[in-house]
Amino acid sequence: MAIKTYREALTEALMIEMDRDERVIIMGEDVAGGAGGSAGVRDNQNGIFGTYPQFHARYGENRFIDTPISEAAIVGAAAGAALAGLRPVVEIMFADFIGYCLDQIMNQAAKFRYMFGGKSRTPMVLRTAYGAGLSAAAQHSQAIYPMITHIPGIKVAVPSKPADVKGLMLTAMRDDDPVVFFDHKALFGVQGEVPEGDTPIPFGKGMRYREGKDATVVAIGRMVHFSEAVVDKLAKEAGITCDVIDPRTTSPLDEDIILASVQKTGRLIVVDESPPRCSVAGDISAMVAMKGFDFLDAPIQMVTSAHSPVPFAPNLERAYLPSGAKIEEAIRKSVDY
Amino acid sequence: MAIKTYREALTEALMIEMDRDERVIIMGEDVAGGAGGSAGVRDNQNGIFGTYPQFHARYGENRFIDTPISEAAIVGAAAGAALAGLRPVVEIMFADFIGYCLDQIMNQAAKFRYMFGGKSRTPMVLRTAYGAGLSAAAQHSQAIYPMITHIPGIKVAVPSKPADVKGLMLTAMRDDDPVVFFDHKALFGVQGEVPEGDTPIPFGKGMRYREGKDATVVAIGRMVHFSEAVVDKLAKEAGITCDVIDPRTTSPLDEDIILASVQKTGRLIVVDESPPRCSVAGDISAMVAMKGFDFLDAPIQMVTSAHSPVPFAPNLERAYLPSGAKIEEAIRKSVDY
Amino acid sequence: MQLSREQLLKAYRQMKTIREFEDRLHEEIPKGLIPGFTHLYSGQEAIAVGVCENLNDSDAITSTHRGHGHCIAKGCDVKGMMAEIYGRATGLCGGKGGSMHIADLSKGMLGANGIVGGGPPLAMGAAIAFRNRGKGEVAVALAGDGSCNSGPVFEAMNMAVMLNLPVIFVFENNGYSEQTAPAYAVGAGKTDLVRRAEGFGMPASKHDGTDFFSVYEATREAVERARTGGGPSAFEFNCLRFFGHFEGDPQKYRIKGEVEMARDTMDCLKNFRHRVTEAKLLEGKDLDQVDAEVKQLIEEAVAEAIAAPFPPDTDVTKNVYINY
Amino acid sequence: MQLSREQLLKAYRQMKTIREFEDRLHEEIPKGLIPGFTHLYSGQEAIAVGVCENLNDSDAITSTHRGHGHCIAKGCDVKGMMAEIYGRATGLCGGKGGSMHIADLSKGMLGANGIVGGGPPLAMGAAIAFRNRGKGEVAVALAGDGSCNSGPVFEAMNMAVMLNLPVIFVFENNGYSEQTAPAYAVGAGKTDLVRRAEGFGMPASKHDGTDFFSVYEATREAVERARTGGGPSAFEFNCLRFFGHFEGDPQKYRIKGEVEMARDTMDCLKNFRHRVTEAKLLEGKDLDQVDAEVKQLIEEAVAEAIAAPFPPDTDVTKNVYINY
Ligand SMILES: Cc1ncc(C[n+]2csc(CCOP(=O)(O)OP(=O)(O)O)c2C)c(N)n1
Ligand SMILES: Cc1ncc(C[n+]2csc(CCOP(=O)(O)OP(=O)(O)O)c2C)c(N)n1
Ligand SMILES: [Mg+2]
Ligand SMILES: [Mg+2]
Repeated sequence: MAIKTYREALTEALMIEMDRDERVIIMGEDVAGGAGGSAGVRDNQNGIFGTYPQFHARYGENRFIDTPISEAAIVGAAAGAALAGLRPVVEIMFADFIGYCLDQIMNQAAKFRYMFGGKSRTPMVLRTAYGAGLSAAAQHSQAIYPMITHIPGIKVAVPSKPADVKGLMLTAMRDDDPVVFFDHKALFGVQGEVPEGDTPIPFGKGMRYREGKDATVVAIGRMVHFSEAVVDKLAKEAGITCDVIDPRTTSPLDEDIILASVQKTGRLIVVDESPPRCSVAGDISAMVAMKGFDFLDAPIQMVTSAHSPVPFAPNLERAYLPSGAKIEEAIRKSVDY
Repeated sequence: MAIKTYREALTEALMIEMDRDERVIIMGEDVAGGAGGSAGVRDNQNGIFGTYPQFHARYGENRFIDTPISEAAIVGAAAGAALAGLRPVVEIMFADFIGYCLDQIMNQAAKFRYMFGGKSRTPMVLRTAYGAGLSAAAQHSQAIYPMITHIPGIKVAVPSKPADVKGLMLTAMRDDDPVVFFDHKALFGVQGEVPEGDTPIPFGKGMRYREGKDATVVAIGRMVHFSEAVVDKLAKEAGITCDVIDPRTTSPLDEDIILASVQKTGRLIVVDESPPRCSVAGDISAMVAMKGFDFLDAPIQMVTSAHSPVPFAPNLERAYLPSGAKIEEAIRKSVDY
Repeated sequence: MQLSREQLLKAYRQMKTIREFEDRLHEEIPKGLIPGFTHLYSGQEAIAVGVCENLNDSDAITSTHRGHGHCIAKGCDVKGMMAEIYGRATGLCGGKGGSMHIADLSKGMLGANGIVGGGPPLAMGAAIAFRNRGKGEVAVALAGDGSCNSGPVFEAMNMAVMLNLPVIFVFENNGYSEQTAPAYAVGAGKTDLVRRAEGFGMPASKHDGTDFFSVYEATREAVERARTGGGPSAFEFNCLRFFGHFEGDPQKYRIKGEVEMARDTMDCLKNFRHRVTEAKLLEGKDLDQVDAEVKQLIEEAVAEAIAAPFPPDTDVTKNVYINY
Repeated sequence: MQLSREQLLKAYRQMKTIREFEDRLHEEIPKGLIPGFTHLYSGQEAIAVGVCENLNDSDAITSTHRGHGHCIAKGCDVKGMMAEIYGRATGLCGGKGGSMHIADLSKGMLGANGIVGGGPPLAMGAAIAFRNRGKGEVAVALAGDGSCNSGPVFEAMNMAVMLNLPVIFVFENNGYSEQTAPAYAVGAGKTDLVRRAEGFGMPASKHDGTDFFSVYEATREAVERARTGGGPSAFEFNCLRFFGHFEGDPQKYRIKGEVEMARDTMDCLKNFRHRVTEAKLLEGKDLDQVDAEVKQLIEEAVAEAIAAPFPPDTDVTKNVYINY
């Protein structure tokens, strides 16, 4: 397997499907960029995060569409285009901007299939960059996937590894239900092994990235990387070994892989970049407290961001986020219980 | 204490504060109604849910403002007016429409105080009717308070009883932080004792509506009424007694009253009208699994709506919602464990 | 353009079916068998039909909370609609949608929509699909005067102009959004829907929404233009709704006699009958015949709906990808 | 209206302070001490200053992600701003906001805003407060050409007209929204911001945004009208930004020489200097004196910011009502 970045893996999935199925289109603000600009140059930045190398040249104006700053109309258009037979991938540049298009996600795309008695499909993917760590401050750093996970009818992917980005994006683009796909903006440059070819990964199947016996660490998105580092350190330094499980999609959620691990270890730590209330950390903890209660030998530990907006100053942002130290403390607390 | 409806209690709170503080204004679609209409009659329906009897006549055009159908602008305007010294109460007719104004809640109002280093206040209340039970179908029935509870910087009230509506609304209107206030649309006609006069109820203080020893039932909004009925029945028919606790505000959450009760009973059932994922039911369950683990003698039981949009047909809507039967089953399961 | 006898009869039948459907619901609703909120379209029939008679099944429309007329005009099965409104298993959405969510994708009816302003972005998106497909299909957003104060509607208009899409924005100005008149809500009368749409850079015009022929002709031209790459346009069609905003609306905001006046002078069915019989295009008895057939159809629709079963309770978790 | 010597010097000082502030940030950012994303205002100074010289502390403005110029023009403390951009405890927001969230309520500066289109509804709401207070205060929304495709901005314009509010919408057309020109995004050039705003029912006009005097005069009239109950208005002010969208933008979408041309012929500082010295309103040395003072101020601001402490880690949970 080749080593690729998270960004490259994403691009690969998008290209496989754009090449394979002409119903797939991509829309978003400055996805090509340069429209109407004095230089007449498109594909000049390949998308804000560099995820679309020469897509305009390759797929043309009709399939790779620069939009105005109109999040509601863009997502509404994707839903409408999906009803009319396309399979749109729509980019909302920062996940925070979902505040402008929640209706189109929650009340339109998510509900059509059910509300229309199963007679419609809404195959669309909303991809968006989330997360803190770049001092992008309160309105450009949020990890709002819990709010979207709450919504029945929407599937939610929050990949941590390059291979997962590729595999889950392929699945997302082929799904007949709407998917919201959260890329962590601090992960685009992260490298990992990515299988060649057409390698979709099913939704609702988690992955165990470390194996151990003392505790189960469930982590989401970028927190998988944070957790792996801590778990490796604890194994080396303290002989404490943990499962590290990444659900990969928060909806549908792979309950089985989590419950099986907790059954083995008796201890659960959930690491989630969102603030604590009504979070995915809480969601998974509650599921285990209901369905895996008998397995538990210790209180569940949740490690989340602070219940505050994301602060700007780098030290405050570090204090806001889950850290290696906080994760280690939670694991030790659980294991020492 | 006088017996009043939930609707009357709400009106009373609004009037106390409108009379007392001229910085308070109310804005919303058809709050007065009839603007520009051929009859020239205002206050003709006293608001869609009859909550504003003759408010236009009493408070005038400048303080009781009919708006266009522009949810984003209305809530943004409330936030801006709050920054500029007013204390707006803004009505979003159905909670579902928050899809149109989430940005103004999440990225604007919720964040100003923190983002501006504590140097601003945003005293505003967004009041909105939520909930299923009236066959209003998928886009007019949702209980989306978990999504709002997730957002740091916003306080969230979900009153169940007339007295609570009055007391919490008074507090909401006097708070310097933004509050989202969820009224259940099927409760407006429900009656209860309401204290006279100026009787604010602090946020973050739950209420125990039944006292028992076998289990703790925590319920939100309309589910408090469902739970009380079941608990009364079980006490009579089966000698099973339960605490019924209503947190009244989901943010801040009164963790103490819940933990103290679970410490006593050893069993927790959470009843929440929202769908299950990243719900308040999950949130409270996780909190107890973390902070009250040692108190628990049985798996936590969550009773929520189905993970689906709200269906239209009355029988399907009943099957969607928590019911007395489902709550009873959960309590019995917990107690029999 | 001269319409054929068949076309005229079809148009009349469609309008009459809507009127009869709605008038009958108005009678049935107080009986208590119809769940939820219902918004009736009586008085606006010429708009839905005038527009949709220019469309094929492969063209798409989006609709509103007041969607029955749009559905019928676009060819949805009337009995399936009635059963849906009664919440029955035989309904077009299996009882899951109800009055505000009737859809039939096979007829290009992309759904009634309980969210004001929900439709136009969807129609604009469908128009992207149509542009890409290149077969000359068009999308029409039917929306109210009140919806035209909603941000997503403006955004959709801009994006339609920007991408030169085959989409038509039809604003039905029925005098009110709930209880509020456009003279207040649309810039306090300092502008109107047409000037606004023009501000977005597309041709827009205002027409009598109670005259089938003027609606039909105006839209025909715009549809033709859209089919051939000429881009979007917008219309304001004026009318008055004959009933309240929703069934049960006390309507104190309307002056006494307003509805009577509208029924007298702004009734598209009366106007149509007068016009076609005066011009000897059809005879009164042709239309009477349609009236009778429609009455019969609605009669059957109600009877069959009431006789139909509710969906099984287990349907609650069907058609959502997973249940927890 | 003839401006006094003091007014002219003040206007020049304000514009120069913005230019110097931004040009210095452009130098400092590559050094790595400034966290996050920064959007510079150089080239647009005449707009912020031309508008704000008509306002008092009790008037309000809302701003954008490109907010430094607006903040300075509205009287925010320059050193507090610089410290904020460096994320320091001495910053105007205690290091919690950063470049995109500078605010000073005591100066009527309701916040830079990282959400495009975030400001106009807030300004319109502040105008409700002002209308109710009855003291003649006005609110101004400063927003970009790109923001003017965002639904909430349209909604705010309609609501402002409808309620006849003392609010002014200032659209700074700096040639781009990120990499996209309004010739594409604003109705593909089939309309413009002025026609759109007019469509909402308010007076609107377009002026040279690189000429302080034309901005000042145009806004003066509108502010006067708004103060006396005359309602909202809108402006498009044209200019070009001298730097990229954000610091680090490779700017391949701009033709070579575009910025040089703009710096040559569209530089509000050069134009101002030329005009006032030609007309003998001020002498070159008066302006040179200002230049020197401003340079010194910015020098100190940077030095003090770099020397200032970061906020204590415990601040993370301060100023949110509760922590879990
Ligand atoms: C986003 C949203 N806001 C408010 C409502 C409540 N509502 C339903 S219909 C309506 C009035 C719509 O007026 P108009 O667009 O003129 O349509 P009409 O009812 O006249 O057909 C309102 C405010 C809604 N359904 N959706
Ligand atoms: C709601 C939202 N969508 C997208 C963005 C990303 N974004 C930041 S600035 C910008 C362009 C804004 O253009 P314009 O309004 O012309 O302002 P300018 O940058 O030219 O000052 C975009 C798309 C954002 N911050 N907020
Ligand atoms: Mg209307
Ligand atoms: Mg711009």
